[in-house]
Amino acid sequence: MRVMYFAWVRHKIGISQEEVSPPADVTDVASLMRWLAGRSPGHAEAFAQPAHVRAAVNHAFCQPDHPVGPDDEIAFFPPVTGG
Amino acid sequence: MRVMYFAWVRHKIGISQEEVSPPADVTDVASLMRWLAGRSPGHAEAFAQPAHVRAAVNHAFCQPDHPVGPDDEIAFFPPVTGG
Amino acid sequence: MATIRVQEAPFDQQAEHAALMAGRADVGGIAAFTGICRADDGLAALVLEHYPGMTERALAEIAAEAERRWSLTGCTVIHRFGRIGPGEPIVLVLTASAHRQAALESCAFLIDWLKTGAPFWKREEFPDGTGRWVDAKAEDDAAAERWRRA
Amino acid sequence: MATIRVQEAPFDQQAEHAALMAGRADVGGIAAFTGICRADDGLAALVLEHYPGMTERALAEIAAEAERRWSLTGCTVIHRFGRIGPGEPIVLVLTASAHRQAALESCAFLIDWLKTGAPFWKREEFPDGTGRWVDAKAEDDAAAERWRRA
Repeated sequence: MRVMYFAWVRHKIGISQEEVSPPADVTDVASLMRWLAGRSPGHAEAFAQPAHVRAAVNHAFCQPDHPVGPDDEIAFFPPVTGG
Repeated sequence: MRVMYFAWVRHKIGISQEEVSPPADVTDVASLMRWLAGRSPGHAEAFAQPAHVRAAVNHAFCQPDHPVGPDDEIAFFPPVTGG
Repeated sequence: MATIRVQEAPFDQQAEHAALMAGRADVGGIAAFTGICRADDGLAALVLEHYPGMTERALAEIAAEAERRWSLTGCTVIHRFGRIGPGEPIVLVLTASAHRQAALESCAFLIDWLKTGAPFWKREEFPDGTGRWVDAKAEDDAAAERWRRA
Repeated sequence: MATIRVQEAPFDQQAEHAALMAGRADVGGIAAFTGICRADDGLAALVLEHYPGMTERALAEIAAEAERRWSLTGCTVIHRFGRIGPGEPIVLVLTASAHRQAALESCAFLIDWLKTGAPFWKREEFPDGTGRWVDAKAEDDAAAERWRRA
């Protein structure tokens, strides 16, 4: 699956996107965040406070219990500040 | 005193303004309207339904009981439709 | 201090917008409303009459009230009179503020008040030479009234 | 059908305004909101990041919702990204309708939703080279929320 990072989430992790293949027990956004947090100190810092991170699956905002699969594009970012 | 007419009030009366010297018992907007109504058939038509006519004294909207005097400029017109 | 203009000529919205920005670093948003002459029922033109002297005073009072109620960095009201063809602009309200809510609300306030508090009268003219005075709308009174309660 | 653009370049508000009028006789009012980069705290620039692909989708959904809720003759949303200096415009919302209330309300709705529903992130840059990500505001959530109740 493709994972994308924006704003300070991207800054902390140091890359804007990556292809990952998490284990089978990663089934939703919340478990994907926990698994990603173990990939590097930057990932750990970005996901240290999961409540501060928002997610989108395939270009739609979604909640932590939203399912994720190998063909999905999942993005993580802070609350939006456009307009 | 100077009296001014706008929109269909002006159309019915046929003039846009006139100088008038009403008798002493014309002391407010309502009594001025009644007195003006007697000046011509056009005036009578314009003031036939006083509730449909609005007034301003010296450039400020006012109610029928607003006093009027010889140095005032009084305007009569329909409800406004700008904007 | 608001900019108030009552004029027969068209206005330049872009220039008015730029004037509200000129020399300022504190403008975060500009709300605008442009009222336009619709071609209802095959209308040939609107003819707008106003009460010179009173009009400028009424517009200045309305704009001053907006500046009292909201924190604005600037405010422009331009209302045309005379003959206005379909598709032509009639009125322009611009409000500038550090914050969008003040700009949006004061713009709506001003156009609602203009409809009921400025001495303008519209006459519709049709291609066959006939005409009719536009009646005031109860909904315009209601729109102005909601700001009175605010 | 709304016009949606996500672009780095500045926009031409006058041209967008004219596009909403082109070939139409039923436009009675156009409401506009321009969001502008303030020079807060000696800001050097804002840098706006967005999520290409999702941004266009989110803006189109927001505009379609406005067109469902109000009777509009047209609607334009342009949001810039990249580096934007103080005094430069960031976002433009234009809504056209036969009636002013629909134009004014839908314009306010769109800008309130954009603040909370479009994937943009602002970073402030200062003359000394430092920067900070702008935090989301609780008041923006509240502003968007009031339309949810409507």
